[in-house]
Amino acid sequence: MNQIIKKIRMLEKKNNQKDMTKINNTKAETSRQMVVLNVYRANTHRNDLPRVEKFQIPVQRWMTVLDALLFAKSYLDSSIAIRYSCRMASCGSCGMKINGVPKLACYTKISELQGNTITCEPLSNFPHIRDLVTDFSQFFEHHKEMAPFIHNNNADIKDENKLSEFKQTPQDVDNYLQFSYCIKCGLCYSACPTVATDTKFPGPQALSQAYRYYADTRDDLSNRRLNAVDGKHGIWRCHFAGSCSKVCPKGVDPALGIQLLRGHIMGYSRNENKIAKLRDPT
Amino acid sequence: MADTISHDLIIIGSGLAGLRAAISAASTHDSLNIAVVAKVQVMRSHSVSAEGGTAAVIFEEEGDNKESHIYDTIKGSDFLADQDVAELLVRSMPFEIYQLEHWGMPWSRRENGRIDQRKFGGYSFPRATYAQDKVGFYEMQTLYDTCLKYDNIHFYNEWFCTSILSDAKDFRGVTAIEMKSGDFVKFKAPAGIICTGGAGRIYSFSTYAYSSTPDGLDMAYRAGLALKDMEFVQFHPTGILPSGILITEGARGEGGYLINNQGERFMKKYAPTKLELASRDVVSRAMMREIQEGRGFKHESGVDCLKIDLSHLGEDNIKKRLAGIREIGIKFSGIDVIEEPIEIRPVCHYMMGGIHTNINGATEMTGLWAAGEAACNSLHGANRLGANSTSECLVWGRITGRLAAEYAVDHPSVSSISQHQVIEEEKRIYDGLFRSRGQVNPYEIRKELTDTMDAKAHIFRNEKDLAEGLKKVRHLKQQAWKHVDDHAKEYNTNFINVMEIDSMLRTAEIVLAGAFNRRESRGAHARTDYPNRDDINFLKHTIGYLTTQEPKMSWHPVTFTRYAPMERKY
Amino acid sequence: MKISNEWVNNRENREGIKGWLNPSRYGWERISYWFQRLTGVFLLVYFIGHVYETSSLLRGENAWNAMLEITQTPGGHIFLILVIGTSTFHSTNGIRLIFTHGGKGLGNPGRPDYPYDAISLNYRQRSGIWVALILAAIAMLYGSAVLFSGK
Amino acid sequence: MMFKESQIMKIHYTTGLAALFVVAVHIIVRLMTPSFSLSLLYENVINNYHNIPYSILLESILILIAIHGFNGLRIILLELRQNKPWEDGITIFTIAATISIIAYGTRTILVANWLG
Ligand SMILES: Cc1cc2nc3c(=O)[nH]c(=O)nc-3n(C[C@H](O)[C@H](O)[C@H](O)COP(=O)(O)OP(=O)(O)OC[C@H]3O[C@@H](n4cnc5c(N)ncnc54)[C@H](O)[C@@H]3O)c2cc1C
Ligand code: HEM
Ligand code: SF4
Ligand code: F3S
Ligand code: FES
Repeated sequence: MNQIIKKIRMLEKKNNQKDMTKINNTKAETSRQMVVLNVYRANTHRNDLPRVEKFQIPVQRWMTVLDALLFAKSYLDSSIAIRYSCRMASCGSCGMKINGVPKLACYTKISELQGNTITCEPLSNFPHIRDLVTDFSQFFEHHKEMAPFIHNNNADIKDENKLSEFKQTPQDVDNYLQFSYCIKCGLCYSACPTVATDTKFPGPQALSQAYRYYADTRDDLSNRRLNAVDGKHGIWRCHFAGSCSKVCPKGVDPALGIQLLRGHIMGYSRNENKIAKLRDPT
Repeated sequence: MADTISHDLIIIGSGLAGLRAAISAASTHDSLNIAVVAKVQVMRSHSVSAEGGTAAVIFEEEGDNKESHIYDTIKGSDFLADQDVAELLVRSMPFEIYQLEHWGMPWSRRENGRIDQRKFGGYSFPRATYAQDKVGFYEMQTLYDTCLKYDNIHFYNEWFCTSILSDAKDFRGVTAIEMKSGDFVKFKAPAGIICTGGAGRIYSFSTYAYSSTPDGLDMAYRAGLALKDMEFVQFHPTGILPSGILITEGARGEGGYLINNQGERFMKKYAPTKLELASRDVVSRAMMREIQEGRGFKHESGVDCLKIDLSHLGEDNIKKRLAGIREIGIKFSGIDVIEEPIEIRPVCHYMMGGIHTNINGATEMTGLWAAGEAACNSLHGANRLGANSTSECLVWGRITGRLAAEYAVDHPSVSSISQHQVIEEEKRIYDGLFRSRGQVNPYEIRKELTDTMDAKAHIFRNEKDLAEGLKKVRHLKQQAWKHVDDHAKEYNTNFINVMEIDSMLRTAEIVLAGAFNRRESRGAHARTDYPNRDDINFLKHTIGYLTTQEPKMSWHPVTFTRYAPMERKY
Repeated sequence: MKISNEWVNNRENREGIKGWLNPSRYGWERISYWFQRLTGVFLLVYFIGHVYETSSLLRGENAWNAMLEITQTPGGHIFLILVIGTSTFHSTNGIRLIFTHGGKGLGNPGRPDYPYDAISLNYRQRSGIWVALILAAIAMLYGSAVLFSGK
Repeated sequence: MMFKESQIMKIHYTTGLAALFVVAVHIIVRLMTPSFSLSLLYENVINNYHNIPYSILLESILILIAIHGFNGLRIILLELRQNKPWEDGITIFTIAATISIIAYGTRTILVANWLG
């Protein structure tokens, strides 16, 4: 036990020495007492002219932009429209443009941002509803177009007495796992330059999901998945601008998925017979 | 007058339970027209936050067996679980694991390609099936994506249900507000399933999503249905400060230590054999003791806490199996768990209670079922074991989905719904809340309410605190807080928040009332003034109905099959 | 279902051409995208002009020389140098894109660790872009040496 | 549809690569002439056109770049606006423009070849 005490004492000392601004080892943190929160306000249904409202927010070290917005909503102006739920970057609700770049509000600490003003605007490339809230119907529709489910005649278990799984080694899983991190937050869709003008382009989220299911050894739709995205406004409208992967908060790297899928369409990458086998139930 | 939308089956809530029910119903009858209505976009339900695992017996050839899972569940519940229900869960679970696997779930695998399992608190065998530490997220994704296969499932993203419509004791539909447009509409359906999840936001320090408010429970409660065992609120040992975000039990399952400011693994005093992997109520109580006896740390926000140490697990292991935890630590606490212990504190995590149902998830209203955390089919009794809740959602999602679908096929068209109820409901929400002229800021009321719950109905309870809590909550209810500043129709989250706060007040009251009446300590309910379990007087479920005055409380028997109550030791 | 879908669709809120023209927020790959497009269009315009220019051959020596006049000015030289630079960049970067568009040189998917830096935006891509830019610069220097001294 | 988009893009990439190759040859040939300004003299240019392999080289540059360039333009225009008239218009425009520029350039090559 003594070892642990020593370790803790040591760490505490280290912590005390650590400059407050260095606690987060990925990005420099800045600490301040107050920030100004600029919030984009408009009710599109009412044809409101967009305006920016300023709120003074007292900050604490751990505060996120979502915390700041909810503070404003609770105590300064309760009519701010905002979408949020999990506050831990797993539901994908709170995407918005923070200082011009698409980010998750609950995943952006105020201390990571420079300057004393923070500007929150709704995601672009999504139809606007009100204030920070945008309409995701088309985005979800694109996802659905990719047939994002396992297609396999054995997908539904018919004989409940003979239960068994498809065999997949950890390596098989790693081939698609990264792409199933996607929380459908839409940040990539908002950042992509093609989506900015092409209304029929499925966007990085949907295309990387097509790869996710393509690369899954349990799925047997292989070539049909490739053909489905090979249209005029399909996968070729991605020019590897990489902005999707840049803004993705979950490390999905949609750009990678898209390029890999394209490799299969072009025949750069062989599509060997990859269907997983059902384990013999014992 | 409100528009009407007709369906054959309406599922309220789109967490694990709701989506599983939708698939189950859709595959029972492909002609059924199914609606999934949720106040969030459907794939954003709170279930995405579940981290650690889903319990099932799948390695019988390696020594696990169903009997043991059943017993662990009942023992975990402090013998308040209905034993036939626990048995149904355990027998149905292996199927769910494999079914999810066939639908694309990225379960973590062993080298030989088989599904892997990890240790979890309160179990005698490692049987938490996991997918890294994002189990709930992957399950939600798998179910949502699979739902897209069915053309007869219609999603209603961001529709807030406000009340249940019924005819005598028959379900007729619900009223709802489409948030995008602000329109008030009624859904008409012969069958319904409530899957609105837990209510943990009635506490301030809570692992729950902001959307986990008790409006679903309250809807049922207002429709005259009973809420059962509401006093049993689970406190999870490890929530980080100050946000309450969860460090999964999987972190202890993988071998993490809980330590106090003496650097001591204090759990050896409280649960000598299972240590950190005793059931959650035991661990949380031990932690509160440590803190009360002055062996806690002080977090910079001023709150007392303890620490969990994972650093000895090694970088590789953490990155592979607890990547999400590491991310949460770095992002929200500024601590990399690979390097140093992280501050944690017991945190409100699960409601064992809910809408009173039978073993099949049927409520007291014909045509209405409830599943998932919103339901109380008495699986968890006085304390739930970790990883059993996602299991419950899957199993009862499937069961209720099938039963409701069959019912809907037999009762195709609904006779017209009572306009009277719709008008009453419009009055309640629009005249009573939206246009009401309160002066007190509703968000202040919410803060006071949740702080009261944290202070008065926490892990250790006593008569005085509970009485004060009840008084306070009733006082808050009386205050002139009912008003909505935001007068727009479209996406009015202020209005939604006010309706949520309204339901929170009523639900908090019944939690406190139940806790007040239960003069014993059982599972998660620990009374300092009645420190022992009292099987003679309280081996029964609490039941509460809404009245115009105080809730009407009564009792309901526990079902026993094979296991006699005995003292719990870990 | 059809309760209120019409009105939201009337404001798409797409970023539009602005999204193409402002590459500064998203790192080097976005700049490369923007530059590839810009140089492509520029080269196409030059190409059309060039085909027209050569056609003057058919109208006799005077017409040809008149055309040459235009390019023999400092402005014309700068234009030619730009053509050299853009075509060098466009081709070099184009070769990189032909590989990456097929998923080559990007690395393999795996389990990214927090903080998630996308592997597809790796150092190879960034150096590819730099190589294209530097080659373009060298070509332009060489071109100007030839053009401005050749007289 | 006549082509799958992947086939068109394969053509786009091959024409790009091939154009790079022939342009390189073209430039090298040019560099072999003693001086840059000399190479632009009317007679020299016309003489070049009398060299059949060199004319073929020029013709292939013309075809490759026309296809590649206008397909590139097609891509950009496709992304700009999405409705049937516009998209059909682009297809027609691309084909027409490619054919006309090839025809126009070929005329120069042929006639210059024939010119004394
Ligand atoms: C952080 C965390 C981690 C957890 N980890 C685990 C774990 O590892 N293993 C485990 O077994 N369990 C775990 N649990 C518990 C488990 O996640 C939940 O009990 C379970 O997900 C509940 O699912 P549900 O389907 O019942 O409800 P939820 O997922 O909460 O869904 C509720 C749904 O109801 C909707 N809704 C609510 N009110 C309304 C209304 N008025 N109108 C319309 N829609 C409404 C919501 O929008 C939502 O869609 C965890 C819980 C938390 C908080
Ligand atoms: C010299 C004459 C050339 C012209 C006029 C030209 C023209 C164009 C145009 C207009 C585009 C469209 C831009 C876009 O899609 O964003 C383009 C794209 C492209 N070009 Fe060229 N190009 C030329 C040479 C080349 C060469 C020599 C190569 C490669 C070796 C090449 C490779 C590419 C590639 C890879 C693209 C990208 C297509 C995409 O992003 O989908 N080009 N070109
Ligand atoms: S790919 Fe990344 S950015 Fe795009 S929706 Fe998914 S999680 Fe969000
Ligand atoms: S930003 Fe868009 S262009 Fe491709 S690489 Fe990503 S989808
Ligand atoms: S609130 Fe869920 S991702 Fe931010």
